[in-house]
Amino acid sequence: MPFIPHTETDVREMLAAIGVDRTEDLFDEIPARLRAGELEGVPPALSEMETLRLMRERAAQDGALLNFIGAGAYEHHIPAAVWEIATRGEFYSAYTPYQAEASQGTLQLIYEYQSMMTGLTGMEVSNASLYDGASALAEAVLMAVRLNRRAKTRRVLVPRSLNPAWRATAHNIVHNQGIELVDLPYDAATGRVDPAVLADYEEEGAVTALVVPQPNFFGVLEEVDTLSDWAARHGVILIAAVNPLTLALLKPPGEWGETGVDIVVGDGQPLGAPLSFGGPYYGFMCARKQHVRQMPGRIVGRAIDADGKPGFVLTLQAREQHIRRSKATSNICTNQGLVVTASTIHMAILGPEGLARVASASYANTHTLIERAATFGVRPAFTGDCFHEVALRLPRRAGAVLEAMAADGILGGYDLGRISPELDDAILVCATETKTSDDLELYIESLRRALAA
Amino acid sequence: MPFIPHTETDVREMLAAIGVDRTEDLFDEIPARLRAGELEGVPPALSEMETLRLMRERAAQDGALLNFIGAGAYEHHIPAAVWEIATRGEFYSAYTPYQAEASQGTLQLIYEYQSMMTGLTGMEVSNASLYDGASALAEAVLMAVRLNRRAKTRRVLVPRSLNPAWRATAHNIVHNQGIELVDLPYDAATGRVDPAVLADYEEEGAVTALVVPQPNFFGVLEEVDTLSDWAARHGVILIAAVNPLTLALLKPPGEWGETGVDIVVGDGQPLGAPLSFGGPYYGFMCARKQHVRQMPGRIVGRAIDADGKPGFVLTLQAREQHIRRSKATSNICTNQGLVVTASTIHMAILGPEGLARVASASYANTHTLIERAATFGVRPAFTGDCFHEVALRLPRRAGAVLEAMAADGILGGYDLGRISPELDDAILVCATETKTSDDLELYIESLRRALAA
Amino acid sequence: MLIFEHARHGRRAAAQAPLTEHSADALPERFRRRSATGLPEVSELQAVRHYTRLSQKNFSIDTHFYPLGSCTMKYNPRGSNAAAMLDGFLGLHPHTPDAHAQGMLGCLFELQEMLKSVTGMRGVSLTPMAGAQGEFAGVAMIRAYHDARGDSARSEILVPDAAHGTNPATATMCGYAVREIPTSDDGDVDMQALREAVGPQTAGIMLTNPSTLGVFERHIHEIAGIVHEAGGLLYYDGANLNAILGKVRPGDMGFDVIHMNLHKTFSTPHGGGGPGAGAVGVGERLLPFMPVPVVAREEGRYRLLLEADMPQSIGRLSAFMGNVGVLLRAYAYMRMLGREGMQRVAEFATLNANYLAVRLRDAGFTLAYAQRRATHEFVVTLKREAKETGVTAMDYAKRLLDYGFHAPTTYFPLLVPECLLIEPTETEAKEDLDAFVEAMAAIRRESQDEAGMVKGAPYRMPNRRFDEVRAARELDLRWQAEG
Amino acid sequence: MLIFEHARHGRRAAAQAPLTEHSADALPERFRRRSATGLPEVSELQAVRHYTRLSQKNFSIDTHFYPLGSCTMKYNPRGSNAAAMLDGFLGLHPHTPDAHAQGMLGCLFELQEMLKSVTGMRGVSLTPMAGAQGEFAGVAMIRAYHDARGDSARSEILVPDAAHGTNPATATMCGYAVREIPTSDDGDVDMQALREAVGPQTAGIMLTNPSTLGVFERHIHEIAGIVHEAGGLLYYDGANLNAILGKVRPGDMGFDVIHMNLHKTFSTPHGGGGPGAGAVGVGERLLPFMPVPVVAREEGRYRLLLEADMPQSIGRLSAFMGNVGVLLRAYAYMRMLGREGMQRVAEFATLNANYLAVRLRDAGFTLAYAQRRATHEFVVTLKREAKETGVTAMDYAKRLLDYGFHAPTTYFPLLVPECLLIEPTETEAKEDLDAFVEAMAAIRRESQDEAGMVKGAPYRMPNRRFDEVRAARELDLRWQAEG
Repeated sequence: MPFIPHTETDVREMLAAIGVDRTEDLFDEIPARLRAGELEGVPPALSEMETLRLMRERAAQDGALLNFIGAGAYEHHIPAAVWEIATRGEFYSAYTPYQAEASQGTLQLIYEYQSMMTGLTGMEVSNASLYDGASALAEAVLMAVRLNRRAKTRRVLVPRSLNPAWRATAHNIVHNQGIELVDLPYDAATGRVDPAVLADYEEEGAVTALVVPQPNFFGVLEEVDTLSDWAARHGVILIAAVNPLTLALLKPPGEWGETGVDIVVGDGQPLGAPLSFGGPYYGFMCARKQHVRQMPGRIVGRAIDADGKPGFVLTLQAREQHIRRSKATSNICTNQGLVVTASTIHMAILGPEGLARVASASYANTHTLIERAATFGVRPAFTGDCFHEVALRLPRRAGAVLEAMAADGILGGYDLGRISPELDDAILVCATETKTSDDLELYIESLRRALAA
Repeated sequence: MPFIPHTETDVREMLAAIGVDRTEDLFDEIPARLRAGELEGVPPALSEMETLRLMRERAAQDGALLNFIGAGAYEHHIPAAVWEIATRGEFYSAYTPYQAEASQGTLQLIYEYQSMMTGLTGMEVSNASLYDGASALAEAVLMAVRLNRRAKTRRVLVPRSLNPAWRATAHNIVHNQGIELVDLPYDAATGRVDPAVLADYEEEGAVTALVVPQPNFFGVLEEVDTLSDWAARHGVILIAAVNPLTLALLKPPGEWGETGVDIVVGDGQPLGAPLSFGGPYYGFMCARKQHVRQMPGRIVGRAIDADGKPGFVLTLQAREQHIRRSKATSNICTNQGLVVTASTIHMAILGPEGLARVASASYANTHTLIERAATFGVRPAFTGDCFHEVALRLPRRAGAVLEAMAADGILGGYDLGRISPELDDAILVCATETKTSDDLELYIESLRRALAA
Repeated sequence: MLIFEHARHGRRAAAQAPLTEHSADALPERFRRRSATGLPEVSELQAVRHYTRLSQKNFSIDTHFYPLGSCTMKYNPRGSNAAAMLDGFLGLHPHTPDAHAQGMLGCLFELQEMLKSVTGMRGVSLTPMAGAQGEFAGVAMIRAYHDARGDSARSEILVPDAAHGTNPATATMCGYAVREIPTSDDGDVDMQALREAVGPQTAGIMLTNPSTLGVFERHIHEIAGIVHEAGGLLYYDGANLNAILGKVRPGDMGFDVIHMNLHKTFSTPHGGGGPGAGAVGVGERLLPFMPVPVVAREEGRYRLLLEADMPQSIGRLSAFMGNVGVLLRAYAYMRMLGREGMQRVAEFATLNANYLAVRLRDAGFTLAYAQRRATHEFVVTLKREAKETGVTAMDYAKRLLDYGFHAPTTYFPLLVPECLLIEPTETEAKEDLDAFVEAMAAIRRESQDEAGMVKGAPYRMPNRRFDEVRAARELDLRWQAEG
Repeated sequence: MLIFEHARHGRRAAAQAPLTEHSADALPERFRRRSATGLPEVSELQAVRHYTRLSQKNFSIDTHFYPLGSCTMKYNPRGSNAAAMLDGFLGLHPHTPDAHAQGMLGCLFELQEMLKSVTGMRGVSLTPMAGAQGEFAGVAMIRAYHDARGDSARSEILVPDAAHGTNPATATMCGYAVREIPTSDDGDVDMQALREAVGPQTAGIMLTNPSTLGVFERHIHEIAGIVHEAGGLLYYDGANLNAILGKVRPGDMGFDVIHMNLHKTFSTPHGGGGPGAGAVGVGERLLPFMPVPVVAREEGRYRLLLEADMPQSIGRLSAFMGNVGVLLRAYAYMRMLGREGMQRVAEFATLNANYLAVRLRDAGFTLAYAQRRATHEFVVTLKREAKETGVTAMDYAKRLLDYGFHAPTTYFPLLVPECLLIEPTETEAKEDLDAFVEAMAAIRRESQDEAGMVKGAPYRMPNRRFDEVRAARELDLRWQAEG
């Protein structure tokens, strides 16, 4: 009986103490006609050895392609120490830190996490994490609606240069509450939002909030200062959606424009979460301090104990579902604690200089690819400055090119035709610090061959 | 500067405190002409990312062959919990537990290890480990010489059915002290020692000790009771050299014959150490309690502290090199602590029933191979009962057969021609519990094909 | 000491970033950061030592008995972790074409199939990233179903008053009004009240069965009939699925949609608060509405179904397909338990809970529903103790920490005064349950002689009790460099 | 509580062994075990919880500053561990033919080359499994060398009186008599005594440089000349190699053979007492005698050299090729440090030691060799303190534990009364050294006012001081079931 410690003697004594003959008797309140039969969809048990062998085979089955895709999930080196410590039993198998006295490890770590995230984003407060970047954006939209009482409508401007999966997620989560996400076009030449298009939304209370991605889905840098100032001028809540790694070099949302933004969200994946086919990652959310009571999710604060000794507790719980129930700021309960644990250790180990080097190397590698591709006529689809990801325009449909590259063992990019027919000859390519100059050369040669074929 | 925490300010302040200008000045007592130049044999530094990528490539470079070799190192499943706990920093990065109050984790664990090993071998005392089985045998020989004051010579009988690498190791370690290892032949038919050959050594004091392997190098079971009784009758120290996993089913050395043996050694590898190309494993040594003061290596005992609370300490340190120096029982200092840590957790998790199942499955799988091979005329080289390893006699030289099997992705066995020309048509094969019936079938088919070629 | 207090300007873990600086000089000035990030500058050893020591301040399943009601704090197999942490899985980019992700997709497909089997549902989507998101998906599907039928006037979700707070919060997020249904004295839903509440405005009902009171809802079949007859759907909150795993299936009870907490029932780690995984299962009617991606098998190959494949889907709830690493752990766990192990979970969880309940009752404590069978958990009320000695449920909880036990859930369910909700789980041994009873009895004795001492607990933790009111008033939510 | 006390008959971690029982019925009765093995019967969770909690009772580098002299307790990079724990390495059988082990052999060959470079030796064998076995290999090679030349009358090994106990113990194991050479007041070898001791009976000398007194032997060149002239060889004990890594090489100092403690200098883990690795390096004369296996490169392929390839070898010292997993960790560490990182090890280890020595001196403590530069470690003598207050070096050591510092090495080297041998290593930060000085100063203050309290330390550990005499007299070396 895997994971069951009971001996036959234990069972006998326990049944006797309860006063029943068989364990089965303990289920006598369940109507007999509802009782389940054999679970045919579950195979017979495997030992741990068999399970690990099976999963090793599955993990190795498809080989490992040299990856040049970003598009929302970024391959970075994670120090070996990070997950070795994060998976220590005391972090791995602890619950949400409701009993503060027995959870100071997790609580202090989250406090440190909040401090790091506010530092990185240039904001005043951070929560303890949300599920992922996409759903964090949805929560930010809901929060903006709660915050902006001046708005007459529940409309939020979302640029089409934002990751389309994030936009879809946000829509799916907020639309039942009557909130409308309004498409904002990007400039076909630059690949970023032209602030001039905002002129249509300047009427008092016309929109609740504006979402600004940085870098945007195409890797292009938005004119964040202008957009932020527009929002501030028109009483619109500004939600920044950022890749936190890039903030090592990019101006933090707290410093955008004259006033900085109201809310920052993003996906913490680039800060210590392995690609892992899409998760678990974590969403982060930072905001101005004045907005803290409208924030969803857990928040840790420093507190003083009965001996006057400092420590940490979950605070502002009155916002949450287990207290406020149907009036809570969100239904969120469990968040992404273990990934936050890893990410906090990751950020501590990398530090400001390490993070900057990773960001610079990713920037430089992607720009090297751009230069090398230009030698045979492949050029960026957009003229806007990009960071560590670029949309390349190919002389033909991208699908077949990417398949040819996969045959070389290379994931050549994300097929932008998946999001828009007019981009079906474009691929989104990312070369992080994990790529050597040999890797870049392999990429360029593979692309050249695929195009020549 | 990897792993160096010093900032420039730190260095400046520290040099000022010391009263020198440059770190280089701290080396001013070293004669200038001795100073080293550039270390040309060491390549420039890699980051952790680069190092791990390099080593992942190296680790994957040769593929993974389906392994049917034992011959002193046995492939067994190790529960995932074992090394996850053993590599926790508190075990991984602690020193030998000299400061008992700050080392109760390691000390209690070793006490538990000693308890498990004495239980498994049926002996009264165990040390805290030696390097590996082969060198543990050398230490046992030295210990036997110290113990057996009656012997006129320093001769120890070592059967040729013992692992030849162990014999060589023991010789290399003990011969400088004038100790002679005398070859004892095995019976060419049964593959085990014929007790009748001992008649030559019955003169009073003719030999100091007799080594008895169980199972022996050919996987064959020796007539341990008879051999043990012979030794007891003639005042010869009996050293058992055993595979500890097999003791789940085999009679423990403490119960061999009328009296049990004096010393038991073996390699702990089958109890939780991965193959890892030969190490780190650990040697274990158990003995009668009366011999404990002649044991080499560290020993942990239960003790009482100043509050009357029980705990654990290193004990009988007066035997050891840091106290007795040139008169120590051995020069051993560091042993194989971390592997013992893993092994103790491994034994605790498997328990008596788990260990017995692993042993039975290994026994059954090897015997299945024997039966299946017999269907096409390949039979054991020896008639003696074997446990989970068998010498198969092939109709041709083994070398080419094994190469053909390797081309099928199978390590088909250990070429016994490496140890003796008369066995150059024999292979030593082991199928542990890690092998499925499909694996066995692959093996049989590959062998059949290789022989047919 | 905070990690920031170990920092010194210029200190680095130099092996962990590119050794040479790359130039990002082409980055236009207007985009550049000018302020400090505020990240700590520490050595690798300092970080390792700091977080290793921090970890030791936590109670956890791996170190303590943790009978936290409604949370299913059972052993998280290390084998599941090892399986999910294989390089081949960790390195797989989520946009890898299906053709190059067959090993991963095979695991996920089989997980879907196994979950269908244990719940009796027709379809499973693995994508929700936590129980609460699973709840959201479930209620959103109910809404999508009604909308698709043009039955849009349904505006209410019924929720028993014993429910978790996530239930009403979720209904609100889906744009529904919440109507609470009272619980009768025996712990079951008040059937009369239910009948009165149901009507053409009823979109559905959210039920946890066994309920948060630790009892099995005996009228479930009748409830299903009433709600279905009114045109509503039944939502099953899987918080307590561990209690009945393989014994009775939500699909067979009449539920149309369920979420499972894989981090409870299938023993993926709680991780100090996630990541969880809240897979949803649906019956026939809701199949088209499942959130994407879903893994399909077609001619022996696996494929991700996306929005275009499932036009009626409520869509995606995350950028990719949810907490895949968690799903892999659940998959490994289910394979190790196997068919026969599923029922054992329910049996031994129930055995442990009933035994612990009886032992506590015999030690003089009051069970809130003594006339009922406990399921995998049960409620003790300390109302009498609080009245007699002033020692409250919270005081018991804190004092238990000193005895080396994590506290049970306190003050939930809200219906029972001064309550402890106790869930021992199936992976704890009898002698640990016995030791817990001893500790409770010891605290009771202490309460009689030294109530003040008990009310001051804990004493053996890194901290004493905190002033939480002050912490919420004088918010200190981050460290900041001085000056 | 011992693991055995958690056991109950019939309890199992059932996922961890074959699920079905295989028959070994054919095993003849006379070979079968009839008695119990005495192994504990516990659940997987119980084992995980027990050993996780046990681990928390240890001090370690990952949790505490651990300035244990002569042990080089520096940060063990987690990256080295990850590299050595790769499946492809762990699964490799030691009898895998060379052709199928090229990746592994490549790492080991390159490690040999790097070690040659940092030591200035001509050949390296990686096989010794610890420092003491490396010493054995070294002295055995010296003996084999003399024997091969027919120079068999050499019967003595010279060892300074400050040496580690392993040196004389090793000489004995190799059949040599040990002659101790005294140390002069300044910490160097007494040259006059050396000259008198050397003769035709001299097989060699074993030297640790820097010595265990924490100073560099300034006459090393002269010593080499004297011993070589007498026909003896020079053995370098690598215990303190960390102090001079890349700064001065044993080969350049005139040593003929050395061992290295990879678990010190190259930061493989100490593991609570091993596994270590004691690679040996040799000069020209001893090349033929190195222990096998040695990795050779021939035409771009790697091959293990065994006995047949090296007929004059002292042979193998283990069944396979030593502690390979440890060697891989050392390899990873050296690659991460690189050429330029080697010297930094010596520089910052020396900087830390000299700084700490000066700070302690300024705090009023007495350095045993105040007139000398400290190397990577130094000796403090508490003779005066012990005389004045009765508080001994051992008492300081125990009290330091209460302050959260592992104790330095006590009462070694034997030459210095009431000594502490303190080695901070290069991976500790200045502020931790400062904190250590504070703690030492605080203990000194306590010693003046409350000597009895200090002598009773520690108070904050899992145990107080033990009665070791009684433990050695009333031996209790294993748990046994009662009855």
